[in-house]
Amino acid sequence: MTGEQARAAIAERYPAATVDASALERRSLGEGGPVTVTVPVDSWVEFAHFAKTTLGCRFFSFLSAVDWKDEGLEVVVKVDNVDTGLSLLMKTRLGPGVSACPSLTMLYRGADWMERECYDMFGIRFDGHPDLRRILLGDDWVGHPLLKSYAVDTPHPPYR
Amino acid sequence: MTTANAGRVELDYAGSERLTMNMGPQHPSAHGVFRAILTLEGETVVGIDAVIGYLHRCHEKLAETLTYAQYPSIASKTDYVAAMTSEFAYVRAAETIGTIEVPKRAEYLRVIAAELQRVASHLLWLGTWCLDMGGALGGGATIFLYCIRERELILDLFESLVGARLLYGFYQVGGVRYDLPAGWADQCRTTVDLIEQRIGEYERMLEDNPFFMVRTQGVGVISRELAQELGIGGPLLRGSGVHHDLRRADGYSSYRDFEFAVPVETSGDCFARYRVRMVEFRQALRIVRQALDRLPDGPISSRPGLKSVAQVRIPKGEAYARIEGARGEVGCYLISDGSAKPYRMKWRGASFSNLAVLPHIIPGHKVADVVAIMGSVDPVFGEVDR
Amino acid sequence: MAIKGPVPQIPVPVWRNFKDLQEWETLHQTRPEGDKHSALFERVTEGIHGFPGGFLLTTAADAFFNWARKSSVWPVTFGLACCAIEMMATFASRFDVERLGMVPWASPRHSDLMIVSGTVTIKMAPMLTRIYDQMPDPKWAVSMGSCANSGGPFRHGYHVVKGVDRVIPVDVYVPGCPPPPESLLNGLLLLQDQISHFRRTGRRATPNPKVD
Amino acid sequence: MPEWVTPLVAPFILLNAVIGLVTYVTLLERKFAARMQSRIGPYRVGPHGLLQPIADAIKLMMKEDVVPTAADRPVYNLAPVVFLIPCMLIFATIPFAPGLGVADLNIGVLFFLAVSAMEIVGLFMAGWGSNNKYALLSAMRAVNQVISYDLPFIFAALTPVLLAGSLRMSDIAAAQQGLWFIFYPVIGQLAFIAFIVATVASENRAPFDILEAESELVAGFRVEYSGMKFAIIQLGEYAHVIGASFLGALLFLGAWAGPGPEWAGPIWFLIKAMLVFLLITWVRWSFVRIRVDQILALSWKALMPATLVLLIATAVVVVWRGHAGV
Repeated sequence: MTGEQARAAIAERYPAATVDASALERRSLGEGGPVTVTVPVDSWVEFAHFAKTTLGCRFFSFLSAVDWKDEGLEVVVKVDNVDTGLSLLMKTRLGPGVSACPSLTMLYRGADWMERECYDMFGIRFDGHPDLRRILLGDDWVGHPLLKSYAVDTPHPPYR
Repeated sequence: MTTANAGRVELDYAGSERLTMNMGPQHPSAHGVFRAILTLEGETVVGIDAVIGYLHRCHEKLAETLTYAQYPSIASKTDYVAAMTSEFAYVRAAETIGTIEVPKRAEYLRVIAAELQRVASHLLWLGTWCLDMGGALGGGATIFLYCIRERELILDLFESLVGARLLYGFYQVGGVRYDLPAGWADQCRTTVDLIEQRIGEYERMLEDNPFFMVRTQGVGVISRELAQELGIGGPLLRGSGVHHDLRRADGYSSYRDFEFAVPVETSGDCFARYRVRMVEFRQALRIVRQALDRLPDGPISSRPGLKSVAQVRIPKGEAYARIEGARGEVGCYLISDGSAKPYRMKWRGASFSNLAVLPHIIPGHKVADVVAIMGSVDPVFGEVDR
Repeated sequence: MAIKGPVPQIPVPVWRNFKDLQEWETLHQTRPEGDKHSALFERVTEGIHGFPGGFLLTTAADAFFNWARKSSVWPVTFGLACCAIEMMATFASRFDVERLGMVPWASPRHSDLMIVSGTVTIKMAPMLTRIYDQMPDPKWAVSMGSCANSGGPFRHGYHVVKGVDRVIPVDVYVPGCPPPPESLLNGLLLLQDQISHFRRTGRRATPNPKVD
Repeated sequence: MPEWVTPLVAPFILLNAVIGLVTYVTLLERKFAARMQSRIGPYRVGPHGLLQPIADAIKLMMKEDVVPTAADRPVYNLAPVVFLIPCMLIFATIPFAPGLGVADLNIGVLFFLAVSAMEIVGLFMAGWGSNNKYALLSAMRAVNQVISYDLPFIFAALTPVLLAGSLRMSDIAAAQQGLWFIFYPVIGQLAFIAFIVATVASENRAPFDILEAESELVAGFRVEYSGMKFAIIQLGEYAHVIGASFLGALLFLGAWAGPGPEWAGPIWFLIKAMLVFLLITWVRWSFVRIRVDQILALSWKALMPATLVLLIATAVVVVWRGHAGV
């Protein structure tokens, strides 16, 4: 399935989803770059299921988030169809002040560690994750470092 | 917190038959700083809790404070065994956003460096993997030292090219920083021939050894589905029967100009990964030879002179650039807000995804297999923890 | 240091979820302050040293023991980050530190030297201290690379300890990012020189982690 | 010299000779391994690294002796000695030349094999007393392995015994003055191979060193030992290997038989023992380690039946040749 067919399929099935519009109003994901889809958070798992089954994107590349300061957090997932070369960049806006998102671990086992990392770094609680705890930082860590409100050189006693 | 602890391996002694054993963070086979909390029943592992993050060096946060010209040399510290490929991913992401052209010669030099780096990285993998299986006081150490000896030859090449042995800063946005010194190409050809010959020796040495075969065949099988769902990459993915190589699929940089084969094995065990890497050695050397033969003349950077190390301004936008690193898909998701520094950088480390396979395949194996599987996954903890 | 952004409320770190660590601490923190055998030994050597002409004996013994110590410095195989790769290269055929009598050992109990090769993170620091404590005296530490010396390029990171000397005492600092094997070898030779001037056959204090 | 002095002096001399030999054998192994790995090995301590073992020994003696608080103190402290004693005792019955030995028992080989298996007691004490999980696992593996490999070891060693018709070591050596048992057609070579494999396994050398497997169990049963006790354990291990090498040289390589005057006999014996030792070392530095279940399978399914068949075949040959009057 090529990118164009995928775009058509997505537009047909999910009219609410915005295809190929980044938050910075500029498409520059490069030639042959991934198809970018922004879906509402309600249909997040449903859309991922659609991507996995209908579009055949079974290869879980990564899951992360972006802190857009006042506009809230955005979860970004990239999945690939390695047979046809289709790449899909799925995004969802959580909205200002919201830090809860449905988990994709039921669909992609690779989302397990990625969501833990995302929880660690951004404090996003993934509902339905079997084992949501910090992964990179220690269990006693305070704060979520990749939020824009967290200073890069925040000290952590007893080591500074 | 009940839901949060549901999948967690119980750290207490659960029942009289179980033993909790801690491997790492300082452990000879940890390949860095990795802690595996194994639950054993006799010699059999029934549960594993992987603890990572001992080398979390805040790459993603620091990238937001460093300019596009500064960060490539720091990017090399993510995957420090294959530093060239990490730099490659970062500069490609920046170039994609800024639509910066790269001269043909620079593309070729990038490919040469990346492929030599792949060979160096695989050599280190072969050495440390055998060290895991053979022990520092046994036959593994011998292979390890042989492999390091060959790796030193490649590092010599890098040293005369860049001036550094391990972490380079060779790639710059818009090209590469240094051109080939005089006589480098001939030295490179000699080295490549020597390494190809030596690799054949190691292959015979290992595959004629029945102990090696029984330790690797049928151990740590990753199924095709699991491999895709976890997003593991590189030799692990191809060892599980998925024909996916970004050099072939994307054809980034100048890889479309070269002929090379993509090895695929279907059995998915440690031996399959070993075979894939052994073939990749040769293919990488083949690409290096072709690139040296067809190396075009021209500038090495589209931003020559002082500009290449000065500030790079990149327009607003976002990009995801991916590179077939030595361990799989090294990706860099970069969001630029138009300033000299990125707004957000997500580093998709190949080892992070690869390491996530451990809890899925290790239970049921013996303790000795844990280190064999760990070694065949070839994690680099700079990339896992970033 | 200027702190940007809000400073979070930070409790004392409790390793509550690492039960075996906790267990280890309760079992091992009771190591006596001064080893009584060692104290007796020191008194005897002091006595010999004070006896007229006894200093000849003690200094000769010191020289001999220091020669033995410096000739057989066994590092623990403890790799942290990028520098660990260069450390491995130093142990390997081309540079071969075994010429100097150094054999890498896996267990800290058998080792004399810890080469801190790489960035020490806040999560790793307690483990590092613990490994250092597990090594029997007399022991030495080499800080290898900018990250271990001062935090290096990651100094500003929130999760990085700004120099391993805030955690354990360091004898030799090797600069570089990463230091090439030649540089590490030079550091090890400097360490040998330092050991050969190590006075008295006694203990060396391990200060508590410096907290500033 | 009174009659009772010899039994006191001879073991003393032997003990010191063995300790000195073992110390320098470590240097030999390190140099040999270094050459295999295209390195130089110890070089800077003394001329060509000749003082290296002494420096190592002195340093280990001067190290702090750490006893973990959780350790079972009596067992932990006793273990190295219990480990060392059998490793030293095995030298008692070895005659280094005709009449030059501490005790030339008429059951010499049996004594050697029995005492050498006692090593496991100290090993298990060390593993248990350390109260360390690595050490415990290692001790468990050791018990498994030593029991599995002592039988093939004994069967392989009994083949020359059958050929010589005596358990006394000097008789076996004397029986080889004409033809070394390794050159005995077919049986000799097979028995020697089985002996080497079983020796490597029962001495816990790579590729069968699963109990010290430092990539899995860090350092196995001696993980908690430091300083002097660690030195004693190392000494015991090497002494055991050297003892087994001497046994191999005695059983198969004709002991002190060699050209030259009679006083050169012990030197020939030493050289042959070192050859056996280097053979074991060569194997050690060439193979990757195998897994515990595979090691046991190799012993019970292959080596044990093979040596048993070999023993029976030897018996048949001996009986047949006896009838033929050879």
